[in-house]
Amino acid sequence: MPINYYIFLSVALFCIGVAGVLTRRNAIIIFMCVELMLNAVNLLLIAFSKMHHVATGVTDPNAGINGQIFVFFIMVVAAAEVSVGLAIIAMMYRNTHSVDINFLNRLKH
Amino acid sequence: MSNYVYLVPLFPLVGFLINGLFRKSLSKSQSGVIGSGTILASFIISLIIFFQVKQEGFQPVTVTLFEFIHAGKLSIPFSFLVDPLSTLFLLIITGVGFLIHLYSMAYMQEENGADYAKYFSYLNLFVFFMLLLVLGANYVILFIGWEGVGLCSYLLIGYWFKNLDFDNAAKKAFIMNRIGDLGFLIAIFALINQFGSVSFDTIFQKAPTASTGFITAVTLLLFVGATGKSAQIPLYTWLPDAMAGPTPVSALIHAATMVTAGIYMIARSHILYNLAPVSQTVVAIIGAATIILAALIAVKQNDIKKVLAYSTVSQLGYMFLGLGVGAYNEAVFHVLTHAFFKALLFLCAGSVIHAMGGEQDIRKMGGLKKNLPVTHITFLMGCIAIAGIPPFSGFFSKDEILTAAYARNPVYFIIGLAGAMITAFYMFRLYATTFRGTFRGTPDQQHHLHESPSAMTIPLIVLAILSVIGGFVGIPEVMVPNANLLEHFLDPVLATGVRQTVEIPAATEWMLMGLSTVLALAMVLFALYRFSKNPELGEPVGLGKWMRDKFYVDEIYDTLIVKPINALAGFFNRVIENEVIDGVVNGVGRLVQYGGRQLRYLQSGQVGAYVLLMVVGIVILFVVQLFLRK
Amino acid sequence: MNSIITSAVLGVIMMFSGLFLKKKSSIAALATAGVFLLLVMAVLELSGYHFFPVDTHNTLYFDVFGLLFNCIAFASTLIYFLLNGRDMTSIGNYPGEYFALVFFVLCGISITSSFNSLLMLFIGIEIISIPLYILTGSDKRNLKSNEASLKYFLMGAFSTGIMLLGIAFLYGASDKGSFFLDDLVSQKGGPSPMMMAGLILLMVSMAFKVSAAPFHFWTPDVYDGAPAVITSFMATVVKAGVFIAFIRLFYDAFDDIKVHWQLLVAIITAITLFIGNITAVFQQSVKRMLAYSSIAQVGFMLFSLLTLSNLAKEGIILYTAVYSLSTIGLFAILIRMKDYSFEGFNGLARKYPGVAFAAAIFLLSLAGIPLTGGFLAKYYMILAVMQTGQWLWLVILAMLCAAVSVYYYFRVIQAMYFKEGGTQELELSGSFKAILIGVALLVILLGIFPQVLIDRLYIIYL
Amino acid sequence: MNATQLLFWFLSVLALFSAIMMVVSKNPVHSVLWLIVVFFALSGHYILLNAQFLAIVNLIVYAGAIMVLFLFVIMLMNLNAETEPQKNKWLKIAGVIGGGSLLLVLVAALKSADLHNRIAETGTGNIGLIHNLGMALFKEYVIPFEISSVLFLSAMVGTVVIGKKE
Amino acid sequence: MIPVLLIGIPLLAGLIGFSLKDTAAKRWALFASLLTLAVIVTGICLPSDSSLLKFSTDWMGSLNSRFAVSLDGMGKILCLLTALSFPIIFISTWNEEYVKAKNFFGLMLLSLTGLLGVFLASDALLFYIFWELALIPVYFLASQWGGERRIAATFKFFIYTFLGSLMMLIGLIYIYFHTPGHSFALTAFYQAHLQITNESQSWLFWFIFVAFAVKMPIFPFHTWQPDTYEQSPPAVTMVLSGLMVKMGLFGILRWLAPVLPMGTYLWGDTVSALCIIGMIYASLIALRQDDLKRLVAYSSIAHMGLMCLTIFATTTIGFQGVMIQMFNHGINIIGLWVVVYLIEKQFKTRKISELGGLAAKAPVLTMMLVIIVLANIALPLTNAFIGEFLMFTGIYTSRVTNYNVVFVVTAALTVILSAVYMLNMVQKVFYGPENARTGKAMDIQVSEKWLLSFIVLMILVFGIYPEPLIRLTQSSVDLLMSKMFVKP
Repeated sequence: MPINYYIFLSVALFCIGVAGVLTRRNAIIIFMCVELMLNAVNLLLIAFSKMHHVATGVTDPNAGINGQIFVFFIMVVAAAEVSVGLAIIAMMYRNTHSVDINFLNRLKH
Repeated sequence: MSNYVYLVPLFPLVGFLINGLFRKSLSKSQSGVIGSGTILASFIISLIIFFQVKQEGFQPVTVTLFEFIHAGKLSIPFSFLVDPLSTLFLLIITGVGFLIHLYSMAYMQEENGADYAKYFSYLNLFVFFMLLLVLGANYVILFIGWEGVGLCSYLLIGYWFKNLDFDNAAKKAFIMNRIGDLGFLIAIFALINQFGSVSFDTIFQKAPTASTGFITAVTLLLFVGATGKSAQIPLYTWLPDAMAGPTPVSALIHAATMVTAGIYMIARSHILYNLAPVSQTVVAIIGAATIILAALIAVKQNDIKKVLAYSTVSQLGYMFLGLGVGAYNEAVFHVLTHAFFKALLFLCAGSVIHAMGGEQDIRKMGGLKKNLPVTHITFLMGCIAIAGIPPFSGFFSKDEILTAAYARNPVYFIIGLAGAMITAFYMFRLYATTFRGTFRGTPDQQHHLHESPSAMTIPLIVLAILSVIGGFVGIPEVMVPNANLLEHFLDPVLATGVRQTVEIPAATEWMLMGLSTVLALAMVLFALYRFSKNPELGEPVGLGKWMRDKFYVDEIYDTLIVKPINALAGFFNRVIENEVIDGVVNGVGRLVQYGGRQLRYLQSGQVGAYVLLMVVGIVILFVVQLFLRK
Repeated sequence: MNSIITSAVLGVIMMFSGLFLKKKSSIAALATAGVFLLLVMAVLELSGYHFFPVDTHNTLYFDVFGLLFNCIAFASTLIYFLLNGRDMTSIGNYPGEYFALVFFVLCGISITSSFNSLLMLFIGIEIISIPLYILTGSDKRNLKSNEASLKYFLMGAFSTGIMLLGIAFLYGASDKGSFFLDDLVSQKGGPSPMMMAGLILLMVSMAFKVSAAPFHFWTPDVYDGAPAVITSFMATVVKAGVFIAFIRLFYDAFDDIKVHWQLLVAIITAITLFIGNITAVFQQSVKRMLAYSSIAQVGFMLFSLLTLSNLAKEGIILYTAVYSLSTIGLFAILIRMKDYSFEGFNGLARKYPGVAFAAAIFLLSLAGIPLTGGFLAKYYMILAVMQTGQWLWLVILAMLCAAVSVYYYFRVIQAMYFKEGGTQELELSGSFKAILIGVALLVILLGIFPQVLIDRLYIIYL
Repeated sequence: MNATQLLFWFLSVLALFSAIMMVVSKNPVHSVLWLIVVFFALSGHYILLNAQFLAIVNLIVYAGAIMVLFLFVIMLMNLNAETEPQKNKWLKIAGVIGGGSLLLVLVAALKSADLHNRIAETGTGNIGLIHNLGMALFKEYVIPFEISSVLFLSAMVGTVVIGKKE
Repeated sequence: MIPVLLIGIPLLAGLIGFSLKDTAAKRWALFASLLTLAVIVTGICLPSDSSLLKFSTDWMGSLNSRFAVSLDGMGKILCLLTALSFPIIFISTWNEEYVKAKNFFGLMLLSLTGLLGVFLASDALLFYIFWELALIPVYFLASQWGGERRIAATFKFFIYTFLGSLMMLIGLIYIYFHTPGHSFALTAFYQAHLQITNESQSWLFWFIFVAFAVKMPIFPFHTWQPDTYEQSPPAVTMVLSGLMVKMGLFGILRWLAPVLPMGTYLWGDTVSALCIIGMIYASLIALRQDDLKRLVAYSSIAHMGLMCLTIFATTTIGFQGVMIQMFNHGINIIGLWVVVYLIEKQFKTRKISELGGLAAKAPVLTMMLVIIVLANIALPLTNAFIGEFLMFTGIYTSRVTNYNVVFVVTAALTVILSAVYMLNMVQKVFYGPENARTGKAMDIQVSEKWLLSFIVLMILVFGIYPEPLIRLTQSSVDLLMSKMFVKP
């Protein structure tokens, strides 16, 4: 497939994630939207990895593998982030019984 | 001896320092003696110098004391010039000065010790500066003396500083002088710019090379200085107010010496003036106008010193008229005679005031000739002298000026003649009101009436004699040929350069003399007749009121100059300074604060808004980048 | 490599310190000793002693610039621990863990100061960020702390997404399909649109991390909400560390195509300077003011990014050092105060002249007054920009902003010295004061002899 | 259009649709479920791109572990009801516009990219196999791999610090 | 070595001062300032080519900045003024009680350091640093020990000057990059203009000039000054107006006019016009001031305007005048401040309207004041006359402007105005009848008499025999002229 298709697909997914972050006010959903953004990037990276492999795979059989490795690391980090993030949200919920970010306005100006 | 000329100003300076620094510890007689003695010493040296200068073949001597200012190519030495002109002035200053010092010793007796010493120290300082003025070999030294005498005048007018009116008068004198000085100063700058020097000899030597326009400008500027110092229109109003000072001061500074500095300066610069006919005309016109204006005002004044003050202004006008028509000798001659009789008149006035216990209003005097015989006689002589009755000194000097004026333009002569008539009139009005008739003061004053002590009368007598005979040093050519000693003496200085006097026939000259004498006599008699028995005591009306109120010149100045400046200053202070300039400065500060307060609201606390703004930021960066690429 | 491994190990040690050390003070002491060790390791590494000769396959690259910065970061942390180690332990119930997280952050900083691959940059940034999310929320019962933590986390995660998209684009656009900095820019022709897109996104995410406007919005809230002792660390060592990563990234990867992105950096710089300084003016709390001031300072630091010259490198080293020292010093005092408002500082000089003196020096340094290091730091930045002969408007803006900054910094000085007030009682030990004054003198020293630090950049033992 | 292409389009549309649904669902649980659908669709793409290992990992880690975690949290907090009050309408519109314009500028920036000859070939290559990935990971990328343990450690410590009830 | 001592002595003394007892600090400060004076006098006595007058050592290698200090004619006269003023200031305010006196005197000595440093530095960066260093202690001094509105007033002053110096910094750096071999050395700066186009000089001029203009201050950058003077403690006011304003003039003479001769030439008329507007404006405002300090402050603005105007006329005579007038103005205005201080100390007011009739009770004070006032209005035989005369002559003979006569005439109007407001002040404060407040006035004490006598003596001596001052600065004037652009 032309790489452009993947690019636009990923960008579209990414922007849906962004729009989600912007429109929702539930912290968990926002966080999920961020995960969507990360996955869009993952898809893009894998597509690029493939693209590079196609381009230079003749000389270097492992060409493009670094993109996949990177995706692997993204997943790792995402997992870590999720654990921390959910812990923070849970802590917040324990204290305020809400995950609505609109109530996060003690700190301003 | 000429090389020791610096001793002349040195003595008064020493006197000033001693009296000034040790005024608390000196007794009155000590400070009086020091004050007068130093002037006497100067006078003696001046005399010696005079006799040296008088000898045939004397060449002017420049005595350089030290390098005063030296910057780049400009070099201004602190040097004195000894020539006939300066020598003559030395004599006037130290001679009359000494007499007035002597007089002051008695006159100021009522002051306490420290103030007494202060008075003499100021007086000595004045003499010092006056001597600098006339001795200076360049315009800067002249200017030092010029401003210095102004300062002393300021200090002495405000001598009784507790009276705020006196202080105002002092301030006014200083400031009006400063206005004139400014013109002088700018003239000096212009001369430096043109000639690269301020020395008289250099400038006069190079003067013909300069353009007429330049010379005219410089001479006019110098004349502005002279109008300030010598109380000419438009800067004359300070002089009558200056009568606030002790009367001997008025005699010395505001009659005999300082106010003639302008004449000295212009006479000194006559080479420049000769090159600038326009300036000469201006000088003559101003002088003539001043004669009439001041004389008219004098007619209706009732303060004995004010009358004399306006008379001084008027007489100075004669001198300027003389200068304006190129009669430098004659002007200087008038300076000399005027110094005698005007000092005399002032001192007499002082004697009267002294006797009257401080009263200066002539309406409250009258019939003083019985009680003050010496004063009366001497005052009368002064009056005759100033009125121009031959053979008193004033006649010679005034008539020589008038003759010269006639030679230039008969209109000048007519104005001068009219002035002379008015002069005779108001002087004898003053004389008659004061000394004739009956006493109109309080009984208490009458009880105290007495002749002044001899320390005061001796100077009166000396000056009276000089007023009478002083004119003989300058007998006109038509009367006795080659008898004009003064002209002979001064010619080496004043006859240089281009002279533009027109010779007039001897017969005409005689006729002019006769005319002025007759008219003056007529006015004298009219005034005596008019005022001896029925002095004018009421409020004047019509023109008389205008004259009494000095034609409202002070008020006009106040309205046209002082008040607008004050208003402008107030406007600057209140509005421009505080609201506009500082307002802008503070406004910037407030704007920043306001910006800070408003920008804070961007920080709304909402995560959604933050992310939105971030996205907007990203979009903007992309847009910029897209545009940048194209 | 010394510092990365040492800090990671120290982090693990601190994790378990709570098990065998019961007293909070001994935990703090251990941490202080640990960071001292770390500093020694870093200095040794800088001097050419590498204890862990690991083949990093080019993912890391140790140069003097990064190593010197490590030393600065660790030294700052050492001072920070010395001054505030005790306060750290009293945030909550997990003193050991807090220190462990700090060490992990330091590990992340060591990585970001020596990365050579976008992968390492990403991991490094995350290693820095994740502990910080937690530290920010470590005052668990304080709602502000919670809120700050959640805000920080959500926005941090978002920016991670931006960063990854940028990295993906760069990867896609690179000729060889590589994450190594040297390979990112295509050698043939100009930068491709995709590369520029990636660059911008990466720039944005880094700007977010260093809190450059308009991506700074998390900063005031998080700095304000976090426990002051954590803010101190975040605003100084961490921010400097990320900034060094920023510089490294652009210096090593995008220096050749400067002309294409300089304007963007200039815009960011201008907005940062403007917003940071202007918003700081009206703050009522010193803590929040310092948050904005840190934004404003980043505006100046961004000059080095704009130019990427040797001068800029020298300057940024000095800047990070001076800025960290000054801010740590100020926060050290602030932490001990109960009232963070400006009024809280009233009359401090009367009661604690030494402390007030030190605070004044720090504030003067932040304001960029000569003879303090802050002046020379700003001076280097200006010099670097002026060297390019461009961006004069930016310099003027910066100067105007510097004048504005004087306003809010001097408010504190005024409060301390010229205003009367019932000063709060502060718990200040003798050693605290001594160290504080020592730090102040150090700031002055750097202002007079910056060569002490800068010459180090050119002594290479590698 | 061959099967691969067909599959590509299907998965793409599915992913986009599910993503939008995730964002617009009012019920958080539904959102989670739609997100899982997205992940499945993406895994399908991975397989098309011969990234088999990642496809599986994506399913196991993301769809399996992470999303379950999300689900648990949502359940625990009892957010399954449509509790979320409506956000300010304007902010919502602004959000959509913001996301839309970001899309717009990204597309605009990339559309001129000269990539038409670059192809991500589907169905070939073996770099995505676990063997190759493992070799790369433990040889060239051993350092990042080890270092990511620090990340995990800190996340672990952090979760404990934050999550533990005091 | 002399310059190093000049900077080092007050610096060390100041630092030591902070650790002394409050009671000892005063004596210590006086001692240190006298020591400094001794050093500068030694420096003046040395031949001008003596190697002791220069010092240079490596400093910031990577910035091409050296610690280079030297003492030339202009430096000598200003250092002499500074070193002379500080003992006068200390003695005149000897009885003033300061809270935390040690800090006060320590800061005073630090400001002395800064001032001397500014006058000595021959490296641009060093100059800038000293420039700021002189400002900081003064800010603290004024804010800590000043009047009621001190904090706001001095803060405005600080931000104002700080902003100005930042602009200067931009200018200096720009020049730095155009010097041969990128150096901050003064000599290199003097060559920089060869590589800077006229257009660049033209805008660059303002960057640097603003700093100096604020410092002097030149209209319309002056509004900080009256407030600051009013609110500062007397000693600080003296430092500010006697010495710190000279930094602005010095800055132009050393770091602006010869460095950017073309820029100076191009903007000469504009700046001159500003100076003149400022002179007249300030003089007029001075007419309306009721506060002695504000009066003196505005009069100072007018005087500074004249000096600045003269600089832009670019003539040997004018420069000579400025150089000696910098010294003379410092002496005179400090004298004036001393008198104002003595009045305020005794009567607890500075309002002219609340005073009056002091002359009868305090004749010595009156005499001293009158002489100082006369010096201020540049009466002949006082020192200021020499300066003003040369300056006006310089302006008049200027070849770089076509408006020289206009400038002279308008500027000279202030000669009249200054007489008006100064004599008004003398009259209202000293003459006239006494009032309740001044009825029990005492004359000044013996020490104060001696101090004022000293000032008066200087006024008169340098008014009668200014040659020493002129000789001292001649070489600087020549050097300056050689660097300037002068229309043939």
